Order: sequence, then C-alpha cells, then structure tokens
Amino acid sequence: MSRVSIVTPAALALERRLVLQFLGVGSLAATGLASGFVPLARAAEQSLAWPKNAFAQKNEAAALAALFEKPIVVPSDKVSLDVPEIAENGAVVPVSVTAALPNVTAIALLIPENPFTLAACCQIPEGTEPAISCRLKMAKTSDVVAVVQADGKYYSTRKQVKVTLGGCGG
Amino acid sequence: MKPEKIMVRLALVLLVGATALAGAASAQAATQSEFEAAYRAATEAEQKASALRNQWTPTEAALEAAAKAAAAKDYGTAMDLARRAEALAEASVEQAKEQDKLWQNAVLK
Amino acid sequence: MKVAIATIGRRAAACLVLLLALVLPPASAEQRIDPAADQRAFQAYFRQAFPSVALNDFANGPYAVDKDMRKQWEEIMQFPPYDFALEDGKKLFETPFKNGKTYADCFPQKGIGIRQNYPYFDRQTGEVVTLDLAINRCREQNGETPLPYQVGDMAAIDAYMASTSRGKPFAIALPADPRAFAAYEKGKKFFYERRGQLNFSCASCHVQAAGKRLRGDILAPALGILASFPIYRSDWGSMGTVDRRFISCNDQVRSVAFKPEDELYRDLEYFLSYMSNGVAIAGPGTRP
Amino acid sequence: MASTIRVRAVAHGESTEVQSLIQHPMDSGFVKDKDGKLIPPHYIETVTFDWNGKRVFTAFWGPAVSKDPYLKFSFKGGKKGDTLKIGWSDNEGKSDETMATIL
Repeated sequence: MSRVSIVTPAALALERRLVLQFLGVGSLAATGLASGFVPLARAAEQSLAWPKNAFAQKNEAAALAALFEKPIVVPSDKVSLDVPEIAENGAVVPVSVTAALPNVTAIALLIPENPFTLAACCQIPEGTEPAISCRLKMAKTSDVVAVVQADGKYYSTRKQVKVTLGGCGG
Repeated sequence: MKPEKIMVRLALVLLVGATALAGAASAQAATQSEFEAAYRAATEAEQKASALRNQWTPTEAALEAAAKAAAAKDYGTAMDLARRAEALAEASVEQAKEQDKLWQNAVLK
Repeated sequence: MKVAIATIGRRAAACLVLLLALVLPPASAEQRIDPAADQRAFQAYFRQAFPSVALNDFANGPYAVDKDMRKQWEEIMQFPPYDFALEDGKKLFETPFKNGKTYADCFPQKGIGIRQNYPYFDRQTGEVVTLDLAINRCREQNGETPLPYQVGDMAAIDAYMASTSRGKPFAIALPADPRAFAAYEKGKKFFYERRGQLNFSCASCHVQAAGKRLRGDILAPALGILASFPIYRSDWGSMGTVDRRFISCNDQVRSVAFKPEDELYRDLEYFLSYMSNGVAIAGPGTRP
Repeated sequence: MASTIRVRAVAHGESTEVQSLIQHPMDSGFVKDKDGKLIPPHYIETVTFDWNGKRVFTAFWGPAVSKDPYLKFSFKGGKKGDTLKIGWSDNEGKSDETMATIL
C-alpha cells in the first residue's frame, strides 16, 4: 500500500522511487482525488499524499513503520512535550511539541490507546520552526507520544495524560 | 453429615423453591387488570411528583418500560416495573416534602 | 365536673392562641427575605474558601481554582472554539428583521454593553426576564418566530451581547416589590433544594464541593458561575446557554428537567446572578 | 459561504507566528448520534500553508484531531502585509481555501 516517506530533499532519490512505485498502485486515484490536491507529480516538493496506511495502524510500532519506513526511534530529552496531567476533556486535549534539534523535517503525534494510534503528522519544511501546538482527542487515559524526524534520524518523548468522563453521569 | 445440618439445608432448599415458584406464579397470574391498577397507582404518584415539580428520570423510564412490557402482553414484568415506578414516584414526592423545609439549613448565612 | 370545665377552658385557650397565630399576618415577605444579607454571606463564603482568587476570576469557574485546568484553558483561549459562534452572533444581531428593525431597537443602549443587567424583574409583567426571553420577545414584537433556546442562533446572539459587556460587573437589581422578592426566594430555594434520585442540590456541588474534582471535572464555585455564559463546552462540542446548563445539571442528578425559560429556571438565574453582583462579565467562555 | 478558516498570522521580527482554527466536525466514526446511529467518519486529512508560493507547513490529520481543529506554528520569514494561503481537504473530498494577511 502507500508507503510514502516524509523526508527532506536529501533523500529525494528515494522519494522519487517511492512516488513511481506509488503511481503504479491502484489506490492512487482514490487517495489523489480524496485529498483534493494534485499531489504527486511535483516530486521536487515533499509528497502531499495523506499517509492513509499509517493512519490505519492500531499500534505505535506499526504506525511509525508505515509512516517513516521502519525508523529507529531514540527517546531524547531534546524533544519536549507539553500536555496536561489530567485532561479537562478527552475531546479537546491541548498538545504542544518543541524539538531542540537541527533540520527537523517532520513531527508525528501518536496516542497508543486510541482506536487508531497515529493522531497527526506535520511536515516541517526548511525554515519552519520545529514546534507545533494542536488539540487532540483521546479515547481514554494514554501516553501521548511525539516522534521527531531530524536529519533522517528519529527522536521521541512520551507523557501520560489521564482522561476520564466528567460530571456524575446520566 | 449431622441430621440437623441436613434438615436445615432441606428447609433452605424448600424455602428458596417456594419463593421462586411464588415469584413465577405472580408473574403469570398478573393479569392485565392487575397491571392496570398498579400502573394507575404509579401514574397518580408521578402526577403528585409533577405537581410538586420534582419528578425523577428513573420514574419516567420505569413507567415507559412498564407500558412497553404491557403492550407486549408481558404483564408480569409490566407489573413489577409499574410497582417500581410507583415506589420511585413516592420517593420523589417524599423528597420534595422534606426539602420544602430542609433546604433552609443549607443556605449560606 | 369542675375538672372537665377546667380542661375545656385550657383547651379553648390553646385554640384561641392557635387561631391568633394564624390570623396575625406572618412577618411580611420583605423582612424575612434579606437578599443583601444573603449576598454578603454568599460572597464571604467563597472569598474565604478561595482567598487567592480575585473577585473577577470567579467568572472563570474551574480555571480559577485549579492550576492544571487553568493552563489548558489558557492554551485553548489563544484561539477559542467559540470564535465562530461569536462572529455568527454579531451578524445575526445586526441582521434586520423582515420589518426592517433589528435587536438594537428592542434593547436599551441598542443592546450593547447591557448583558450585566440581565436577568431583571419586570414590574409590568411581574416576572423575571432573562436575556434569552427578551431576545425572543423582541423577535415576536417584530413579527419574527422565536428562536429555539439553549443552542444555535440564540447562543450565538448571547455570545455577541455578552462580549459587548466584558469587564462590566454584574449589576442585578432587586426592586422593592414583593413579587421580585418572591421570585428571588424561589430561585434561592431551587439552588439549595436537593432533587433527583441522586438527591443533590446545586449547592451540593457548587458550594460544598466547589473546587473539588467530580471524575474529570473540577466543580466551579457558584460565585460568578454565570458570568462567562454562554459557554462552548468541549463536552457538547458547541455553544450552550444558561438553560442548557441547568437542564443538563438536572439530568445528571436524575431529576426531570423543565422546559427552557421555565419560571423556576429564570428565578434560579435571577438568584445566582444577584449573588454574583460585582463579578465582571467574561462571556462567551469555554469550559471542559 | 464565509470561510471555514480563521487565521491569525503575526510577524515577530524575522519569523511569523501562525495560528489557525478551522470549522470542521472532525467526526471520528466512533460517535453515535441521538438515535444511536454511528456518525460516519468525516475529518480533514491535509492542511497546507503557503507564504509567497513557498510551502511553509503541511499537516496530515486523522480522526483523533479535535473538532474545529486548532494549529499553531511559526516560520522564518514573512513580514507585515505578506499573504498566507491556507487550504484543507477532507476524507469526503470537500475542501476550502483562504488567503490571510500577515499582521
């Protein structure tokens, strides 16, 4: 299925190979159309195809493997993750990631206890700061895992966020 | 085993058996008219609660379930649910009457 | 015989006393009900319970009394989810009715910067009028259909009108009118009265357990609890008015809720708003 | 139809901070509606940000991103008056695009 690598121009040759391989795959039409962009022709730019396969995975390792082609992920304190200890509401959990690393090209956020592990993944082009904030949904108490791709290497950090229902129930 | 133990056990079995039978019997014997009487009592109690503006959601749920069970001709279940609804309604009426006086104690003074 | 007469005499005297007690008018409603004293005691309780919380910060409910919750709130407030409703509300507020009039023609000061005075006691109709009721009455006077309560356009218009009052302290008036005092007292009773199968009152959570955790929630203190309405609750994923909150609270304690803008809800809002006089309006707000 | 994208882009010295809020249900497909029917998944998949024709950010989102999704990032470059193009597309092929001026 679509194994699209989110990498810097440095690995463009590999990118082009993937793109060509991808073109051959039947599902291209659906993915291309679904994303409403004409993504793949511009091989020079990072590919724009939504990593459908990665978003379909149900555990951390499979999601990362699908997203980054079997990365070796090293926990690192260079990646800082700002999440609440107890989520005020599992539907809107504020998450901020900052990476004190050079040449960051992608930041991915995973929630292992969610039905689908990969929550979001952002491409960081050259010149964009390696820091993002967003709001995620968490089905229940779980780690929030941030994985940063920099110079083709992978660094991660994780923190647990407690999630429980509010109020005294119906 | 000592005779007394056997006797006790036997008595217990009989007792349990009897109540189960009675329960089952009452389920079959509850005729439509008995259900309707219980249902009427429950709705009257609920109207009292409504007048006191203090109805409970489980009462409404039990009344609804009772009506549904009755519609399905399952008068045994319908009867139990109607009785449950009446008990809940009575409790909510009681709560309203009590709170009519007790609320003053909670007021920040 | 003498004994019998004596007992009859004593019994007659007792009846007489009883009769007198009934005949004499009970202390008139005003003396017994002292809203100003209630307000002082109410505010004093919360200022002592949360000494580090400034008066206006009580408008921020759980975020005024829990650091971790406040941090999440501050992040969400950078771009609050009610932004869309607020913008819709402004457009709706300014869109003329079919007869060319707009809400501005119904409200004092064209409806701008007045939210802090609602609800008020209407001496003509002898009832508590909330902002939502006034909005729908304005629509009906101009030949428009009333808006559904609790959500949607009503919540959006509330959001805009509240935003024009931000920073203005609640200034709820209690006219010297026995009907106003009666409405106030009914609201007060509703607030302290236990209800539902769970047998809780508003006070059980928002007075006795204010600042404590109820599963995922931190219970907001009752002081200033309406100052940030209407609120966008993550739980609802949309805006909600005071009615929506009262109804959802009643459901939670398994009490059958009333219709929105029911007299008792309006009286409750009147009591709660009057208790919060002095707390600045901070609506629209976001909540868990 | 008013844009579904709210953007606040502010230039700070030589970098620009971008905040965006997009009006979208972001249905995960796991939630039931009032009548107990599952609401089908309907969520934004791709969001792109371009400054003067240069791609400065791409986000790939799944059903775990909150309703009315929020995003904040910043990029080197951009000054007051420049324009920023933001576009999104979702799993139903719907999309929207808007231009925002950097403050």
